[in-house]
Order: sequence, then structure tokens, then C-alpha cells
Amino acid sequence: MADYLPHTDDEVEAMLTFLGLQSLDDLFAHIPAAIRLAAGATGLPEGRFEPDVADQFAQFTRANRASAGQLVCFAGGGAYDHEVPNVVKSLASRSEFVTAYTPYQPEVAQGVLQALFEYQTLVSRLSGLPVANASLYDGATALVEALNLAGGSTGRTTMLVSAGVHPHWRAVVRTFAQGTGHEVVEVPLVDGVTDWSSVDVDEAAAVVVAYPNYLGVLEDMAGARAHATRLGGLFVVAGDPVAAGVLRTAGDWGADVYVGEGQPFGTALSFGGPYLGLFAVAAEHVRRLPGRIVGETLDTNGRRAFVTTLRAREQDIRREKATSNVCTNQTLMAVTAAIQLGWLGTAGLRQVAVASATGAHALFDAVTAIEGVEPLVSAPFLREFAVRLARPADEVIATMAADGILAGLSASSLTGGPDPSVEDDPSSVLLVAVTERRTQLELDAYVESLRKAVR
Amino acid sequence: MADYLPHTDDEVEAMLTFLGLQSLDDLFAHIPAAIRLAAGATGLPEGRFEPDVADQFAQFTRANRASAGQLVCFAGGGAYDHEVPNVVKSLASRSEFVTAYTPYQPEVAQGVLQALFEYQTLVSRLSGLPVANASLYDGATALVEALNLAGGSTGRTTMLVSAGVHPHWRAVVRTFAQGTGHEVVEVPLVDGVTDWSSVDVDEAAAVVVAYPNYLGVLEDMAGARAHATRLGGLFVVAGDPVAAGVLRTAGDWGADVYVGEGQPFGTALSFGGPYLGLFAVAAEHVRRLPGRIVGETLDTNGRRAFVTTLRAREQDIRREKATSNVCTNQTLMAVTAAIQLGWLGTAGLRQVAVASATGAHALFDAVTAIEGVEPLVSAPFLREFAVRLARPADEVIATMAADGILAGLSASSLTGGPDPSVEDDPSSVLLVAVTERRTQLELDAYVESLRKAVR
Amino acid sequence: MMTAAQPGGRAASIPLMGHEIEPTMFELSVRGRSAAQLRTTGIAPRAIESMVPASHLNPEPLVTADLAERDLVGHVTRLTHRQFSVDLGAYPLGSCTMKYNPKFCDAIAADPGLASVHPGAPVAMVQGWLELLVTLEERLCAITGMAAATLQPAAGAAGELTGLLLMRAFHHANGDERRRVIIPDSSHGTNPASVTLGGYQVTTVPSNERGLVDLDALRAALGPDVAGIMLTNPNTVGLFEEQIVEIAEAVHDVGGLLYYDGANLNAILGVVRPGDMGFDIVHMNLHKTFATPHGGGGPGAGPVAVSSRLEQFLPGPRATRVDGRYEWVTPKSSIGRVHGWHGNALVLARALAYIEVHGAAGLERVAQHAVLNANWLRRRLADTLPAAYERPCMHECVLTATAVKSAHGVRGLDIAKALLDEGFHAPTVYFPLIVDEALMFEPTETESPQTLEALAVAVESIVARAATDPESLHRAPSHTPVSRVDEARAARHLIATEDDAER
Amino acid sequence: MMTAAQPGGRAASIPLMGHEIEPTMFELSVRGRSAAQLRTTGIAPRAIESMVPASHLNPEPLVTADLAERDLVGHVTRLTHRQFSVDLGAYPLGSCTMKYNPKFCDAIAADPGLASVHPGAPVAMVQGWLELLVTLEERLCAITGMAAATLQPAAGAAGELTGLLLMRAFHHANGDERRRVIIPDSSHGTNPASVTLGGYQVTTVPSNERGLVDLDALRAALGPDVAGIMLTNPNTVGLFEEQIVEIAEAVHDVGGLLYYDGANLNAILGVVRPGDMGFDIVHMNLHKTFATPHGGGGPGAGPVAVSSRLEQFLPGPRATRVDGRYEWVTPKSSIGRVHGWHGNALVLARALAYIEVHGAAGLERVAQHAVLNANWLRRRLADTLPAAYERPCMHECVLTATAVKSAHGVRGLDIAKALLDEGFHAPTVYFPLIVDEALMFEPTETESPQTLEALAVAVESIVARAATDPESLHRAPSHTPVSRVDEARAARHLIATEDDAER
Ligand SMILES: Cc1ncc(COP(=O)(O)O)c(C=O)c1O
Ligand SMILES: Cc1ncc(COP(=O)(O)O)c(C=O)c1O
Repeated sequence: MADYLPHTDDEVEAMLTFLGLQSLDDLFAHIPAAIRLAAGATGLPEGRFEPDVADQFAQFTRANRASAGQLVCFAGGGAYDHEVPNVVKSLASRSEFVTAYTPYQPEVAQGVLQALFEYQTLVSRLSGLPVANASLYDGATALVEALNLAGGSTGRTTMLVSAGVHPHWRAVVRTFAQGTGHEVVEVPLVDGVTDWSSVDVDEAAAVVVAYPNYLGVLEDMAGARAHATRLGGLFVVAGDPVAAGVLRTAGDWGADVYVGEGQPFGTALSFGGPYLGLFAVAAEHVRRLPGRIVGETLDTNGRRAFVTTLRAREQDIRREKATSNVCTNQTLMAVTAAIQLGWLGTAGLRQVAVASATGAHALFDAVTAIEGVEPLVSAPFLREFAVRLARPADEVIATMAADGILAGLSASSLTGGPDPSVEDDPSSVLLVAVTERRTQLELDAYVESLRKAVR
Repeated sequence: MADYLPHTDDEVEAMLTFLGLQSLDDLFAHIPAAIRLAAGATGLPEGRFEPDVADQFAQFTRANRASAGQLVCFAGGGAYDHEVPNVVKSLASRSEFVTAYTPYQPEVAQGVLQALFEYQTLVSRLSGLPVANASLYDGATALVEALNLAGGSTGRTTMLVSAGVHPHWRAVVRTFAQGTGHEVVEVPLVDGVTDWSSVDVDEAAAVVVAYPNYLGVLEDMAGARAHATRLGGLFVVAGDPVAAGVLRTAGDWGADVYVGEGQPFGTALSFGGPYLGLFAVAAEHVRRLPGRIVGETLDTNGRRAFVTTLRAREQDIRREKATSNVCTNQTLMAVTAAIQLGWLGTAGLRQVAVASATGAHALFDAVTAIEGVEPLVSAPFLREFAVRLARPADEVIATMAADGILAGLSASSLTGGPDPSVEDDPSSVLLVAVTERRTQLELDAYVESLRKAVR
Repeated sequence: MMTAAQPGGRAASIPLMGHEIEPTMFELSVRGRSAAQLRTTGIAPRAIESMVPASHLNPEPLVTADLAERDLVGHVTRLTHRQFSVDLGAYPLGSCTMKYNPKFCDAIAADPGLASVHPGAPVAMVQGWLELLVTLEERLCAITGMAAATLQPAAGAAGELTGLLLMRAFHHANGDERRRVIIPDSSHGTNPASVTLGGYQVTTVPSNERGLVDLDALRAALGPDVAGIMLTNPNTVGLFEEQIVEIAEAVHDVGGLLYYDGANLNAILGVVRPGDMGFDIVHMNLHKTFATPHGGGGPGAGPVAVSSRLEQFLPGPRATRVDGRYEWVTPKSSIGRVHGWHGNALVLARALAYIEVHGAAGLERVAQHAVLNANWLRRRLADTLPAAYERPCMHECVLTATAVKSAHGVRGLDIAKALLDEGFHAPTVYFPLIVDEALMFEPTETESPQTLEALAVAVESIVARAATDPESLHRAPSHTPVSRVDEARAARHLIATEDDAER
Repeated sequence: MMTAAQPGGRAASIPLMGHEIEPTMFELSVRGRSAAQLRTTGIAPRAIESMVPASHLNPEPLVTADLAERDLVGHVTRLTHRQFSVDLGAYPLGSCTMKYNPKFCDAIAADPGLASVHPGAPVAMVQGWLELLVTLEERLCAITGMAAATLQPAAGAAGELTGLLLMRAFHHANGDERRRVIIPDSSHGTNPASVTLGGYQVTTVPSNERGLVDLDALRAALGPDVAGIMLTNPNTVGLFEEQIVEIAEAVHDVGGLLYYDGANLNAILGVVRPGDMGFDIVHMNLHKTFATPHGGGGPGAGPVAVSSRLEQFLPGPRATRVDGRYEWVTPKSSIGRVHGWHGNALVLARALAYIEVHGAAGLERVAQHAVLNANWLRRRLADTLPAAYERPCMHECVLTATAVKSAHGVRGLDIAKALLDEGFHAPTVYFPLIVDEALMFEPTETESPQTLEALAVAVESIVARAATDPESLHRAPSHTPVSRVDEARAARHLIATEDDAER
């Protein structure tokens, strides 16, 4: 009989009397009897008390053997095991943030609004573009919104997407293209770098490149930008925001639109969600921005205040002509990211990028010295790299798990089969990510374990 | 170089300049050079970053094998494994409570003050006495304060303390009596019940009984009260506040002073602290109350407000004539207890007591059916009981730990040797506590494990 | 001597202490400060230049904000004191179901056994997570009366679009390309926006004077080019579409599908199921009905459940029980992925915890008490602010301030703002669009009778004030952290970042 | 229809929304409501009457407060919005060291690997806990320059009394019963109170015009019946007792011991150690120096460290390393237990985490910056509120409002209350007692220069207002959750429980 209802039986009685009703059932008298649910018809189990349900969930967690205490994480592929300090967790979990709705009443929502304003500023700086929105669902769906923006802006439908974009993101793009009618053209990689010349189109709405791409490679950004210019399409950069701690920003490379996955900033691996879609644009695209944007203004007393603005783009006002259908976004993750970036600071952000890269390069050097482990490509990388193994990557991952190591992701687990991003069979390709949390001891254990596993 | 200091080097420089100083060292120029510490002289290790220190603590926790996930807890003895729901934890850990000081400025401390007022009300009701203070360190030191109050009130020094009072509490009483000069007389138990007649004194400042006593036994309270009356001493009841969910209160039994250990209300086992000393008195002792007390009053606008009151009893005002030296108490635990009691409600408090007792009686029936396990005493009990084993209790506990069970506490681990509470050798006496969190499956496992262990 | 940074250490900006603004983290920033503490890895340092070609490197450090931990904590804590939330008070925001979010569910989601798991970990290592997802899918199907579900969509709108793509895939598989999707004029804005993104055109049907879909108008709008209809039931005016069986028949008759916008599912839990009403596709807002906290605007989760004829089109991969183990399986004719991974997994975990605690009877009580509260409030305020439709409502009631406006020039917005001063969150204003001066109250089931009474008294006192002192209502609120905010100014001169602000 | 319970659902009582009071949980209570959810144990129910003799049973249920979880959460959350805290702003409360409490340390203490351990578990199962305690003891001894420590005392005052009992045991073991303990007139109230409880008489020695112990007066007070002296250094006026070596010699010469009240240890970390000054017994307030949060008044922890000649008297049992394992060992001539278990263990864990992060150099920086901040503030305010003693201070400075009082009738208390309106916590007022109109500021090391400047400006503006509008200061504060509180009324007519209130 567990629930969270305050009403006592007496109170229910009194309220029913006030309404002139006999029973709670009478509240639903106007619902056609034919469709009313018979008692017990759902087959749902009966309710239990919180400690009982906690026991049930403990069974789930026991059946997981991939949590942080069990496996040291070298998997990346868009989800990274970065440091999330308790100070960020405890601030972001304050109930005023957690249990608020979308800030429709700015007078009592300055907390969330200002945090989002700070978030927008940070995303703007990370992307090198002047305007960021207040978040989207995740990196993949943010990319969809970017293509929709490009389609709306150019009036075209051809989307050139580098195969270096995360395979899941490309899959999501293909799904939503079924509705928008976009023609998605995937541009293959050669030695890890997008070969734009391989595709024969005259014009495009968007040219999308990932930076670094999902194999970890630092793409030829000037080339990609030039290609976008040539085709008259918007240049969309799907950028790793952590990399922005050392790399040139999307804006530096001339991007029109930036999208990214914000999970690395304060959000746990979370089995893939809730994550955080980052989105920023060049000034001329502001009125096509999907989702919410917070602006600064004044209150009637002339004090600074924040409010969601340019609302005429949004679905609740513009309905079928809205720039996007998004309503609920990922505000709490955006607030978390702002707090995490405040914690990191200028130096910390750079340190995360450099330390991750340092670990990745040290590990790369060590594993590629193992027989049966070859670099997949020769291009430069930052904190994530791909190697080709003498054995199927999934087998190697399973073997190394027994040593307490999540060795990475097999490329084929992401691509689901042959893919323009990998010239040969992706099933022997292992993607390895290193974050600033990995220690030399862990790298050593990794190398040892991999050496045995590829044998 | 980890620290939490905001100052940049430039700012330190500027501040020193403002002070006309050259270096931070100059701030300490007036400290005699002879005693100044040479660099590195402490031998303290260098600082490390939080994640590094977290790794060090992870080693500590790995070396503990008695945490909740590892051992099912049947140990009590003043520290109980009751349910602490997340809602209580998350409310009690709100930083406004956690990072405030003692409410010296009531205008900005109404949150803590009102929570303490609610706590006092709850302790007053649990104790059946009209006035409670705002907490003391723990049950043991609360008892010391009770004796000090009794000494002050009666002008006498003889303290009659039942041997059913927790052995640690009695030890603490003995320690502090070295300063106060109290003569502490421990009154032995016979078949688990205090034998007041065994002690030959004419008068006493206090007569102290535990209810239930540390063997779990429900004492003869009317007899104890009568004895106190006979000796002209205050009747001090050291009561289990959970038991108050079903038992008559200390006040019902005519107590002058109530003390108790408040840990069962929302505080984790915590390896023994921080816990919560409960303290309440009959009206005539208000001005001798140790520690803080919150009272209701009005602000200048006539609105209800709370404030610490009757301050003239306290050390900061009364100095060597204060009723107690206590300053910092256990406010956060008191606030937690108020929240936990608010969560439990009238019915929940009773349910905890009844369910715990039910489990204890079921287990008692089952274990005393085992050969080599005998009831220690025949007196009635609530949620904790004592059995005599055919083997040393500490050995049995060690054996059962291998089955994932913390079987209880050996009486001798508390008494440290022969004790007036146990007629024979306490080392084969096992104290077992059952809370409402224990399931039938856990009881079954306990019985099975004990059966093997006593063999 | 000091940098120009603003002081971060005083609480003057919190309402506790007055009405000063809180500086932004950039205004608090002092270069050289830092809170970050990262692990000592023992890995030999390398210069970034030795790892990355110079052409890729940013020649300048990317400056964010530099704060000591103490100032960061102060800043964010003060911001939270400028924010209303369910945990602070009643939040009767219609259509949003701002019920109490059990802390228990937060604890479930915070468990590292769930939260620290990488989404790409091998399936053998994440059997617990897959079992959780399968269990949730089963529960959601039982609740909605559907056959199968995808848990990927990250919110309601994402669910809508997913549902429309399923509709499209279904018709396409039948070689049947259709053009239009019907929505009532009372529908939520995400519905038409999703229709467009789903590649369909919107046909709007009017509501009748009873606030329900006009069945004749609907029949007139139907035709062989109609792919389907999107409805929420109870609809956005809080009324149950009593002719839903007829509506379903009519749509099915032309070969269309029925899409159920589950934003209002709270009202009918255990009472009536979308599947039994004839719906083919259902999205749920777990952040509404199943009490996963809104987080100030997200994250949510918008699973989509379908009848068996649509199951083969569901997004994939789906966690699936196969021979006593759990696998990721992609349905045969799947529309593909709609999320980068598996959806908002920790939100899903919270919702399952909520469902398991309640069980069948508990969920039914949720609906009953939600509807009881809304009807009580509607009746209680009948003489103050009349309901837009004088009939029993479901979990929310739309009241109208038309009379107050004509009599005293006080608008619904003024009443809403004045409620903020009384310590309540405002109702939803000006939605649905078909009601003049709409004030949409959704008390939810977790508010007590005492709270409802206090809310009613507050509304009464405001409406009474409209007659005596309308000016004060135009100026409301005044006890809030900021007074009424100039929205037009924000749009006129966009300042969306600290850098725009050029302070 | 409704019970008389007060509505719990609105935030009107929080300052965010106005200035209404928050009802008590009893006022919110409605019999029949409940939040509790306890485990389903599967144990066959028994009637309580079958287990417990009727004579023991309470015939009436013990009524506490009955709230739904939602209302409990609202209530407590609103209470927190009526509470100042370090996390909200600067808290320059002298003698209290209200520095920032790192959240990291809270996380350490919340780890179930520490927090869920029963204190009576067999020693083999708690080796990690014992190692932690031993490590902390070592660190504290290194910091104070002492030989051994007990971690049992639960707060500073408990440490003091423990120290006095150690003093007594020491003299007693020497067959040397003494009567008096000397304390300076500037000492904290716990010192004399502890002396009494330790069975000694207080002899107060005056401070000289420099704010320090008057050495001649001290010498005069000394004698063979003096058990020892209790000092804090820096003392409570924030000044370092420069003649500490001479003081120690004088006390030791008569066979007395020196007790160090460690409340002010923050000022000298890594700079000078009590042991090196000649102290025999030292307590530390971990909740001050080592940043374990104060919790609104506790819990704290007050370990006591001693020189080697006192080690044998320490309370027991003590966690001790024995042949590479850890054991509980009770010192040979132990005074006994001073805590029901092992002290405030989770507070101890927090303090160790803090110490480990800082290390030797970090702790020294703590002291340096604490002293820097205090001196800067003292100097910055020199023309506004003069220091009681015109000399460099340590970590805190005692200013005096005597001039403002004589000129404008504005007292130190008024200034303190007015500071609350400015968003700062007040300094300590009227302590130490030897300074007229004392305002004791302890900014601590975690406040930034910007915060200090803002604090100084606020004090300046208040003092300026004393000349122009003294009345407003007598009335201050006015922007706080309640205005100035009538303390006398509370004492005159004690209402210490809801039942007293008889609402
Ligand atoms: C009726 C209705 N439909 C759809 C939505 C969209 O849901 P979400 O915000 O989760 O995208 C909402 C949310 O406000 C709604 O009220
Ligand atoms: C100088 C001094 N000594 C002793 C104490 C007592 O410490 P505690 O409050 O921890 O008992 C205090 C606390 O305020 C203090 O400031």
C-alpha cells in the first residue's frame, strides 16, 4: 500500500462530500464503461515498500559487472570516465535545481536561469561561437537539430556527414531524416581522415565533421571547412568539448554550427543517459536556434534578471512552424556542466585535456609495441585511439574484463557491421580512451592484460 | 599543493603590501624564534589531491569487513541498524544545516532553531518529561550530565547506578566521577533485573536504571522508582527511545531525568559516532539543564521566532558556575532525529518498535531451541536479548562473520571482564539485537549459522 | 590592489538577506584561482605539442571562469536560494504534473552500480541494466495497454517524433504514403512541431463548446491521406474525450493511426488505458506521471509504446529477454536509433522504482487523488474564477480570468504573478490557446487538502484585490528575488552570454 | 471539513516568497498521515501484548507528528531557506573558525564502508577503521608536537574536561593532590566550567594592557597547589602570547601542567606547535581547525594530545598498531572512557581527509592566509572600528565599538545585527569579556580578498549610518527571515516545546 499521498481517508471522504460524490470511482463516471479497466486487469504487481524495492534494485546492480568498482574504464566512444568531484555532485543535486520545472516564471526561477546563462556562456566559449542554447537531449540529437537548421537555412536537403562522426549519431541522423526527407550522404574515411573528394555532390545544406572523430583522429579541419564553402553548405562541427581545452575551437575553424556531447562535464557514465547535447551557432543563425535560450534583461526595479527569450522560435508559440519540437531538454545536466566547468576553471579544463592525451599517448605507445596490436591509422589523435587486433575485439574485451579492465569498445559494436569509417573489417578494431583519471599502474595492468588477451 | 584557498599570488602580494610586510613569514615575526617550527619539522606527509586521498580511504574501507554490504547486523548494545531512508539523509545533509554554527544570531538561524524546537518537543514526548535540551554528545555523556544535575540538585554525591546500564556508560560515569568526586555505586543484576536491595546506602543523589537494560531486559521500574524515593535521590531513567514506541515513558514511571541514545533515529551506525545524547527533565529541574535549550518568542514585528534561551545556565555566561561545560553539542544529529521522527510518524515509531520486537522474539525462540544456546535470564525483553553459549561468544561471532553475519556483541567485549550485570562469566554471553530491517530469511540464516558455530 | 572581480562571499544576493543580485561566475572569476583537484596519475608528463600538431592547438588558453571551491559553492548555493521548486512549495503548473519526486528514486539513480556503468560495456557485464529496462518496458506496456515499447526517446517531444516516424514506417510498409496528421486546436505545441518534423502536414480540428474534439469536424477532416491523429486524453483542458471510442473508429476507418500524447497519463493510471481506448502509439512523460524530477527543464524520458502491429518498427536496439538472458535486439523493420545510446537510462531507473513502489493499486490511487484534488479546487474556486468548461475535470482544471479582466483590467498573468508573492508557483497561463485568459491549475495528487485550501484562499484574496487595488497586481510580484521581468527587452537586445553583456 | 492542521504546501514562509513563518511539524501534522516505509520482513506478526507484559505497555500511542513525505520535505526545505550558513556566505564569527568545509570530506564520511560499520564489530573486521584512527592520531601529534592522543572527546569542551582529568591523574599518580587551575580572564567560558567539573578551583589571572597574560600576576598566582594553567595561544583576543616560554617555565617550576585550548590552532598550523611552546596537554577542535562542518552547533570532535609523560593516563581503548595489525589497547593508568564508543568517528574521518589533502605545506598556508586575512581586515577597518589592541593579530581581530557607542548610542550588537542585513554573518559580540563592546572578526583563510573588502565596506557603511540614522541600527536587521528577536521574552516565559506552546 505504499504511495506518497497525504490524504487521510477522512479527508478523501470530506472532499468527495464537497463534490457531492459517493466514491472516488464517481470521479470517473463520465468515462465510457466499455473501456474502463477492470480491477487487476493490468497484471501489474502489487506495490511494495521502498526498502523492498531497494532490494530488487540491488539484484539489478549485482547482475551488472561493469560498474566503476568492478572494471577500470578505458571505454570512450562518446561516454567518458572523467572526474566528477563530490562538490559538483552535491551542488548539482540541490533540490531547488532538481525539482523545478522549466523556468516559465522568471521571478522565481533566477537560480536555474542564471545557471543556464552561465552554461550558455561556457558553451559559447568552448565552441568559439557567439550563441549557445540551453541544452538539447544529447550529442546525437543535437546533430539532428543542426541538420534541420542547415536545411531550413539553405533550403537544401543534402547532408554530407563524415563517416568519422560517431556511428550512433549517424544512425540517429538517418532515423530522423525519414521525417525531414534529408538525403544523408556519408563520406568515408581514408586512414582515419574524411575523404571529402570521394563524394560527388554539387551542393549541400551541411558538411559535418567530427573533431576529433570517433576513431580519435584530428581531422583536416581547414579542408573540411573549404569543402563546406565550396558546396555552399553550413559547416557543422561535432566537437568533443574536452578537446577544446587544448584544440582550436569549432569557431576558430569557421564553423557555422557546433554540436557536442556534454557528458564529460560532470555527468556520470549513467549507462548512456541522461547526457547533454551542446549546441552553438554563428550569429546569423540565432533565430533558427532550436530549443531554449536564456537572455539577460532587467526587472521593473532595474535590477539584472534572466529570462528565456526569443521564444517565438519555439513550439509552444510557433507550433508547426517552430525551429524544433524540443520542449523538455537536459537543463539539470547543463547546470551540472556549468558547475563542473566552474570547478575545473581555465587551468583545470586544459589539464584534463592534456592529462587525458598524455595517458592516451603513453598507452598507445605501449600497446602498439605488443605483437598483434597495430595502429589502425597514422593520423594524430588526442585522448582516444583505434588499434587493429590480431583477434576479434569483442573477444579481447571479454578476456580483459576478467582482469578487471574495460578495454575499450569494438568498432563493430558501434557500427554494427562494415562501415565507411573503417577500410577493413571493424570487428578487430578496438577503440581505446584514456581520461585524466587513469594511472600509470592501470596502464601497466592494461598492457599486461592485452598482451595475454591478443595472444 | 592542494588547498582551498582563494588567494592568488598577486593578491597575497598586494595584501602584504597593504600591511607593509615583505612576506607571509613576517606575519609571525612576533613569535619567539626559539619555538618557531623549522620547515618540514613536523614530518607530516605532503598534501595530495582529493582523488589521491580518496584512494587512500578506499584502502581503509577495503580493510573493513564489517560494513552493511558485508555483514548482516544483529549487533546492538546501544548502536542499532535501523532504517534511514534517503529522504531523511538528503534533508539532513542540506548545507544550510551542515555548515551553520551554533545559532547565536537567531535572525538568520530560524531553520536550525525551529528544527531544534521540534526536536525538543519530540524528546519531551518520548521521555514523557516536559523539557528537553537541544542535545548532548551521546547517551553515555548525557548520563554523566544527569548525575551532575542530581548532584547539584540534591547536594549529595552518591550515585546508585544499575549494572543494567550499558557497561560503557558506566565506564564513562566512573571516569568523570574522578573530577566531580561522585561516589558511583553499581547495583548488580539478578536474573537480569537490578537488585536494589543488595546495596546498603541510606541516601543517594540519583538512582539510575536502564529501560530496557543493556541485556534487553525490561526492568522493574516501579521498584526502581520506589527505591529512588526511599533514598531521596532523583530517579534517572536511561531509556531506549525506540522502545518508547510501545513502552510506558520514563515520565510515566516517574522519572526526574531522562537520558538516552538518539542514534536509532536517522543516524547510521557510524562506528560509534557522531551519535546523539537525549536529555529531558521534570519541570523543577529546568534551570539546572545542561547545554542549550531553544525557546519560542516573538520578533519585533510580533511574528513567532525561536531563540536559545535560559542562557544564564551556560558556560559562556556562568563560567565556572555553569550547569555544564558543554558548548558544541550534536545539533545536526538532533535535527536528523527530528526529521526521522517526522518521517516515522506516530504509527511508524510504533511499527519500528513492534517489528523489532517481533523479530527479536522470533529469533530468540529459534536460537534457544539450539543445543548449546540458553537464555541468559528469564525476564521479559523487547528487541534485544542475551543468550549463554556453549562456546566463547567472541569465537562464535568470528565464525558467523564468515557466513556474512554480525551475530551480536559478546557481553565481555562491553564489560571487559566480570561484571555485576552477569552472574557468571560474561565471555560466553552473546547479546543479540534485531531491528525492523531484519527479514525472516536473515533470521533463518542466523539460526543455521549459529547452530554450526556453537557446535 | 584587488582585481575587479566581484566579492563572492556574502549572501546579500540571497533573498534571505535582501534583494541583491548574484554575480555571474565570470564576475566572480579571478585568473589564477582554481578549485580543480585531479588525480596524481604517475604517468610521465608530455608536452601537448609533442602529441598534437601545432596547427590544431589553440594558441591561447580557453578562458572559462576561475573560482576557488569556496566561492563556487557560495555562488551556486545562493543561486538555489533564488529558485522555486516542488520541494519548497506547491507547483500547480498545469500540464506539467509537478508532483513530489520521491527521494528514494534519486537514491536508486545515484547508486554507482547503475550510474557508473559505461553504455557500451559488453552485454554480459550489464545484465542487470538490461533486466531493469525490460522490466520497465513490461510495466509501461501493462500501464498503457500496449504490446511493446522503446525507452530511447529523451522526452515527450522526442517520443512524439518517434511515434510519427513509426506511423510513417507503418504506412510505408503498407505501400501507403499519407500526407496529413490531425491534431485538435487545444493540443500542445510540441504536437504540431513534431508533425512537421515527421514529414507530415498539420490539419487542425476545432474543439466544441464542451472543450472536446468536435466529432463532426473530425470526420470531415478525415480522408485516405490522413496518416493519423494525435490526441491527449484527458485533453489539455483537463477533460476526458468521452467519444474516444468513436474517434478511434473514425480514424481507423480511414486507415489512420491514433497517437496518444501521454503528458496527461497521470489522470487515468489504472482507470482506463490508451490501448483500450484504441490508440496505436503512446508516449509517456516519465518526468510527469512517474515523478522523475524535472531538473529545471530536463532531463525527462519519453518512452513510446505501440500495439503489436507496430512493434517491428520500433527503434533499436532494445533490451530483450532471450532464453533467460538479456540481449540487445533491433526490431526487424526498425526505424533506427533515436538516441545516442539507450535513452535517459537513470531517469528510466527512477521511474521503474516509482512504479514498483506504487504497484497496481498505488498507481490507481495516484490518478484518483489527482482527479479528486483538481475537481475540489475547481469547485472551491467556482465563484472566484470560473472553469472554462463547467464539467467535472480530470487531473487539472482550466479556469478563466475573462470576467476579472473585463471588470478590473486584471489579466490572468497578473493573477499568476501575484500568486508567486503568496508563496505558490503560478498555474500555466494562456495555455491552451483556445481558452481566453486561461489559468490552468494542476494541483497533483501529492498536495494535501490543507495546501489546496490555502491555494484557494490565496487566489480568492488576489481576485478580491483586483477590485480594490488592481495596480498592485499589475506590479506583482514584489516579494520574489526579482520583480516582474522585462521579457520584451531581453528579446529586443539579445544578451545570451557574458561576452554579449560586455560588462 | 479539513482538520485544523496548517497547510504545508506553500513556500510563503520562505524568504524567497515573503516573510511568513513556517509552521512547526506538529502544526502540519494530521493523524493518519505517514511517510514511513519499512521493509517487508516476512516474519510472522506477533501482538506486542504477547511479547511484553501489559504493565510495561503504554496504553496510549505515543503521538509524535504525522506528515506525508511531501509535506515533510517541504517543511524541512523551507526551514533551510531560513538559515544562514557558510555555504551561503561569509561567516566571520570570531573564535569559531567558520571556514569552508570541503564537500570531499563529507563524501568520505558518507561512504558506507565507514558509515555503516557497527562500533562493536570484532577488531579483525574493522582494521581499516583502526588504521584510520591511528593515522589521524599520528597526524595530530605531528601537528601539535605531542606524543600521543585520544580521539574520544566529542567536542572542545569534552576535550578540556578530559585534559583536566589527565592533569588530575598525573598529579594523583605522583601522590600530589592539587587544588587550583589558573585561567586568564580572557578565556572561553568552557575553560572555567571544565575546571569545576575537573574538580579544581578556578584562579583567574588578569590580562595586561597589551591583551596578554600578565606574567607578574601569573607568577603571583602560582603556587604548589596549582595543578596547571589553561591557555589558548593565540588567545581569545587574537594575540599571540609572546611570553609563552616564560609562562611555561613558571608553571612547570611549581610542578603545574600547561593545558592548550586548541580552539585557535588554525592560526599556528605549521608555524609553531603547542608542544614546542611547552604545553603538556592539547585539545583540538576538529570542527574548527580541520574544517569538519559545525552542523548548526555540532557534532564536533575534540581529541586531546599529550606529552609522553601523560600518555599512560589517556582514555581507552585506543586504536593501536601492534605487530603490523591494529588492536584496541587501554593505556596502563587510563582515566577510562570519555565517550560511549570511540568518539565522533565520522567527524574524525573528515578531519583526516582534510589533513591528508593539505599536507604539511598546505596546513602552513592555511595558517598564513588566516592570519593575513585577519590582519588585512583589522588594518582596513582601523579608521572605522579600532582594534582593541593595536598590534598585529593572528587569525582573528577584536575590534571595539566603544567610540561609536559613546558618540551615537549605537552598540556593537546593533552593528552586528546590521551586518546580517548586508548578507554577512555577524562577528562574535561581547566576547572576550575583557574588551568593551567587542566585535571579534575571524574571516578565516577561505574568504577571498574581494569578500573581505565587501565586508569592510559593509562595516564602514553601517558605522557611517550610526551618525546619520542610529535608529535604523537599533531596529536592524529587517531583511532577515525574522526581525530582531525578543530574547528576554523567551526566558521570561519558557516555551521549549510545542506542548508548552498550547496552540
Ligand atoms: C500535453 C503535452 N504534450 C507534450 C509535451 C512535451 O513533453 P516534453 O516536454 O517532455 O518534451 C508536454 C510538456 O509540457 C505537454 O504538456
Ligand atoms: C576558545 C574556545 N575554547 C573552547 C571552545 C569549546 O569548544 P567546543 O564548542 O567544541 O566544545 C570554544 C568554542 O567556541 C572556543 O572558542
